[in-house]
Amino acid sequence: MIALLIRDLRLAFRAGGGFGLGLGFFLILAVLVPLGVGPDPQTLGLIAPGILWVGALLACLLSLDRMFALDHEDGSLDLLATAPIPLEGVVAIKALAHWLTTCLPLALVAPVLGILLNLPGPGYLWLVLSLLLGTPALSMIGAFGAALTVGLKRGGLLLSLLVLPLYVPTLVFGAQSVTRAAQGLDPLTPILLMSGITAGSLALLPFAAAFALRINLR
Amino acid sequence: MIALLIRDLRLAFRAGGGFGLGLGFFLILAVLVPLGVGPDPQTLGLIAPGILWVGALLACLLSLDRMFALDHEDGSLDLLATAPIPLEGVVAIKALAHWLTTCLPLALVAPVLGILLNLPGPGYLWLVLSLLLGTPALSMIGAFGAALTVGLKRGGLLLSLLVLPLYVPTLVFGAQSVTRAAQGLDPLTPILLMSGITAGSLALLPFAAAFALRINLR
Amino acid sequence: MELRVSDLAVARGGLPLIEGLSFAVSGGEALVLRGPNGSGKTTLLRTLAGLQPPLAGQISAPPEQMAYAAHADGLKSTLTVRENLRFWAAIHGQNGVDAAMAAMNLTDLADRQAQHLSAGQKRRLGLARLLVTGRWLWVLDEPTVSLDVASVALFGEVVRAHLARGGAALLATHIDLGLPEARILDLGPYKAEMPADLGFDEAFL
Amino acid sequence: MELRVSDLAVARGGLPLIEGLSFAVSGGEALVLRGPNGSGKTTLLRTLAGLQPPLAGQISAPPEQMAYAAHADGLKSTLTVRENLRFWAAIHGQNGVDAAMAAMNLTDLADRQAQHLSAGQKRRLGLARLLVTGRWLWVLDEPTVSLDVASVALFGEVVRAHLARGGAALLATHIDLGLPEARILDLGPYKAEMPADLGFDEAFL
Amino acid sequence: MASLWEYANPVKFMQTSGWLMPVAAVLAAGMIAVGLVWGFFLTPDDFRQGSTVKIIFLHVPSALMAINAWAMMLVTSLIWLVRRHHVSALAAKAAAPIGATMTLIALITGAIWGQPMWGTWWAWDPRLTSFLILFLFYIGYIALWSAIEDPDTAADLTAVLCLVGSVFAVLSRYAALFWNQGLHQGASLSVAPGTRMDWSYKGPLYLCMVGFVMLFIALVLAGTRTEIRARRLRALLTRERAMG
Amino acid sequence: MMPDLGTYAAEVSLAYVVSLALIALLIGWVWARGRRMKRALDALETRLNRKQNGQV
Ligand code: HEM
Ligand SMILES: Nc1ncnc2c1ncn2[C@@H]1O[C@H](COP(=O)(O)OP(=O)(O)OP(=O)(O)O)[C@@H](O)[C@H]1O
Ligand SMILES: Nc1ncnc2c1ncn2[C@@H]1O[C@H](COP(=O)(O)OP(=O)(O)OP(=O)(O)O)[C@@H](O)[C@H]1O
Ligand SMILES: [Mg+2]
Ligand SMILES: [Mg+2]
Repeated sequence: MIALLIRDLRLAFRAGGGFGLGLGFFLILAVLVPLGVGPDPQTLGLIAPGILWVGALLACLLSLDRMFALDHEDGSLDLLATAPIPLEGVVAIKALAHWLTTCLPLALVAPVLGILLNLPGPGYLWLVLSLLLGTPALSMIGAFGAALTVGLKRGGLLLSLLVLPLYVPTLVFGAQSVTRAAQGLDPLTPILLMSGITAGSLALLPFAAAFALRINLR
Repeated sequence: MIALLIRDLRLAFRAGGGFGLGLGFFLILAVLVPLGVGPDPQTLGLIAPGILWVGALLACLLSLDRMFALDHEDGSLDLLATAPIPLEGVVAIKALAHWLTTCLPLALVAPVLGILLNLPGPGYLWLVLSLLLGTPALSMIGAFGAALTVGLKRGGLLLSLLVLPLYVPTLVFGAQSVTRAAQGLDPLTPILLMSGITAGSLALLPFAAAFALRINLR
Repeated sequence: MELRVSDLAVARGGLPLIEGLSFAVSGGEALVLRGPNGSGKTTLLRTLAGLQPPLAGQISAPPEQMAYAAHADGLKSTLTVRENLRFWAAIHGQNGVDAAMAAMNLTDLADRQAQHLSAGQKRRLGLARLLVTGRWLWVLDEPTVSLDVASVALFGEVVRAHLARGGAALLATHIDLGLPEARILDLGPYKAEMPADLGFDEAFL
Repeated sequence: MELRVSDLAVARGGLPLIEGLSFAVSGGEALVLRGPNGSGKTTLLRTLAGLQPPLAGQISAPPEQMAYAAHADGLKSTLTVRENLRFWAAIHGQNGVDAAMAAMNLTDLADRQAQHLSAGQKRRLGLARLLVTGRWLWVLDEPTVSLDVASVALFGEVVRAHLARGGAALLATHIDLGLPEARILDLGPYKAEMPADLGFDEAFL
Repeated sequence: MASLWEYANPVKFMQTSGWLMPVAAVLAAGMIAVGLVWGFFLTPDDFRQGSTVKIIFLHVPSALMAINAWAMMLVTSLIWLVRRHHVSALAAKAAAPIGATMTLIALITGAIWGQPMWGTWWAWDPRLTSFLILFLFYIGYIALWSAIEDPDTAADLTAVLCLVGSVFAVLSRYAALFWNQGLHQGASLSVAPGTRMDWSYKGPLYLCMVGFVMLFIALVLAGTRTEIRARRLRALLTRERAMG
Repeated sequence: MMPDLGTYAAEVSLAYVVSLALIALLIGWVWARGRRMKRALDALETRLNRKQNGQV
């Protein structure tokens, strides 16, 4: 299991492995939105929490695209399925590797982009906190979606279609907590609800994803 | 050449080929942004043109991901490169197929999403027009980016990173024209500039992309 | 240690391919499966390895005792030869990466990334993986594809050593494996017959 | 119609593999390249097909006259056998899809999607593609991998018919192709020597 | 009495649905026609909403069916996963486009109603938002069905998606409620007994609601019959090809 | 016969037209697909039967 985690991390850090690209996407989105929307700081500050959360979500989404697909193509997934580790564990480890390589850096770099988007002062702390607590759910839900679409050519966009509605509650609570904090209101309720979703996803979705994987290998 | 176009369109329409998924992504983005930003119609109307353009751009971007990668993986690209049609033509046709299957539907469905985002009345016509005139550039630039990243595993995000800066001028002029139209100003200047970019990209980028492909095959 | 397959039927894409197949392989034996293209060798091996359910019949050994090697090698192209092997060894809780590389003549290539290997070198690496699974039953699909004569001989020795250790091997192939002592099983006689009359229920498979 | 290669050197990943290779193949002839794994057969064939530049030497025939078939078959998995062939025929401005399918015994599979073919059936389709390129020089990398005995014979006949029409073939392989009349060229003697001392300039190559 | 599971047998199902489907269809046609004509031509205008109140006869039944279709898919998916009756999976597949259309009708009639009532086509009201998300779930579900080649694989994967999706759809509903208090009517008008809605509205509304249920049943039965035939067609074709 | 819909005539009739059109489309799609499938299946079954009888 740990070997799998190490391998996935190593693959991500190797050339072409995709580490840092989620970050790049996040950064570019934070740049594009002001370009599209216009430079008025008032407006930008208003929409900053929402845009940052949506951006983090999309960056995360894009990079989970091929979480299992690459392993499927080169036959590793067949071999992992016949290896002496439970497929549920494989899924959980893959989600963890995804979170470590994609979501964690996003959460850490988000405050910098908050400055670009003119996020009001009290929002910063809660932005990082809500991303840290919310993105594990994104990785895990994404792993489930990736498991569903693993056998398909160009499954990438179908994956987005399946996964994005599942991201809605996390997004709403996460963005709400930041918005409320930015407006000086109490951000605790939404963040607790969001953590509940994260906990539930982590507990249940590995089984659903492993089931989907087994079906797809058949 | 026509055979290639037909094949690509057919592949796109086959199960799992990805037709309509760009649309789905666009739709979902238009839903997510209000969920993140909050339901106030005033704010939404203000940012609608920018968000819609950014959304169209991202939907386009995601689906060009594997424009050449799939052909590379299964060896078709090697064979196409040795076939009696110019690689420039291959690139142009691939970009055209991408535009037809992804960008054209985006432009046509954009007004509906405009309603969701509370886009002010005069914006609708110019939204469609600017998308129709601007997206060919997006497809062509995307083809160039896809050609650059074709040999890489998980090139998807690197591709985004390379292509997004190239998309900036198109985005700025496109979104500007819609914003101006929505505010009752004259949208003609930005749209003309954007059309110029489109024309230039279509004329020059096939050569750059074919060059990149040749290098990557080596 | 024995694999006993009785009255097995397998299907692919809703189509029965093999029916009524029974055979046994015990420790120290190698069994070569032969059959024309599309006769269902790959499907059969995948079924044995537990990757798809059989249509009917029993398989005595659980998938946990088998090491399966398919048409694709399961290599990560950006990892080196050693890293690839080490990963699979760790997954199976085994050591012996160096011995495996030595056995398949990969020691010189140990630090080369898998994407920079030739077709035959990749295959050798794929076969070296078997040595670090620590499983007694090898289930191999066309293992010597792309191998040159020397490597085929090397492979033959590796299999023989595995058999000598009490292991067993089940191999599908069209070409000569350099294993004259292996029993050969032709799948021809087990080709599935189409049922003459299709009831509405059955047509659902 | 002749392919004449003189003093060719090829490199892969910055490493010279073959040096000083000269040979000629003219219409009606087949030449089989042999060499151990990693000796540079694939690299050589890719160079001839114009996919990578040679390090040195001349190749008399331009890539436009060659039909190249690599380890990968260039098939679209969601297109049927017929659609795949038709596409390549259209690209090369040729007809004869049905004849090609008949020649490689694919007529029964004509409407099957490529992803539902077995390994050998895929390969047969990949080879049928050669017949719709209308090119006289076939450059084939391990063409009979995964083929059963009957299909290898079929392939032999197809190549023979191509030679009889005045075509030529250049094949890399480790196994028997069923073409006893083909000349054999062993790449062993042309293995590139490492230059003893690398000047700073050369080390850039 | 025969067990309910007997109807999971394709032959039995084809026999039963063969007569059940037309009956449901006739009932649906009759009830919807009467209900809508009654509602459109014979009801008075509301003192506050004017004639727009007539939209309710389409809006509420379609909204009802949009949710119930998903509920039915959830149940049939579970049955497929647990008991592996093919008819059950195919019924879920057949219900999806119908549910999606119903969702779309609810959304569109709501949007048209919103224009005179709230002065906007669309507002991010929680109920409207949850419906939009429901629509997305339908689209994803249909897309997954059509993307997967093998029917059993597709049935399994879409069933899992349906289960997980249901949980998240409910979560989204609560998220949306938390996020925005909203403009939409509560369930005060028709559901709660003894409220201010007059029988002149209730009559056609109930008729239309039952009519839509019948319409749904008829369409699901027809769709399932089609899917069963498609499945059999596929199986026969494979076998024919194999026999040569 | 047409009732007086007042100021909202356009909205109300639009709602009815669009909804009925969508329902009609749905019914048409289900029906057409059903018929296509039934035809294809019948054709195949007769063909298979003929083949089988021919062989026997
Ligand atoms: C555009 C999106 C809309 C959607 C998705 C939507 C959704 C729904 C749903 C799901 C119901 C059934 C709930 C229940 O029976 O409790 C419903 C009922 C209803 N809706 Fe809407 N609605 C929309 C817009 C509107 C608008 C604009 C109005 C009018 C101002 C409206 C008025 C009503 C009324 C009066 C009911 C009946 C409530 C009751 O059951 O007593 N809706 N709607
Ligand atoms: N995914 C699939 N869906 C439907 N049919 C398939 C699929 N894959 C293979 N088949 C068919 O199943 C049959 C058996 O395939 P299989 O791969 O088991 O054959 P094989 O004996 O391994 O052949 P080969 O020697 O060519 O590898 C073939 O006729 C093939 O066309
Ligand atoms: N992308 C690459 N980068 C660097 N070196 C490579 C690359 N691909 C192959 N090589 C090396 O180049 C050499 C020649 O490879 P090539 O594929 O031409 O061999 P081959 O004769 O076709 O072997 P085989 O019979 O195994 O297919 C090998 O030693 C291989 O390790
Ligand atoms: Mg096989
Ligand atoms: Mg080679």
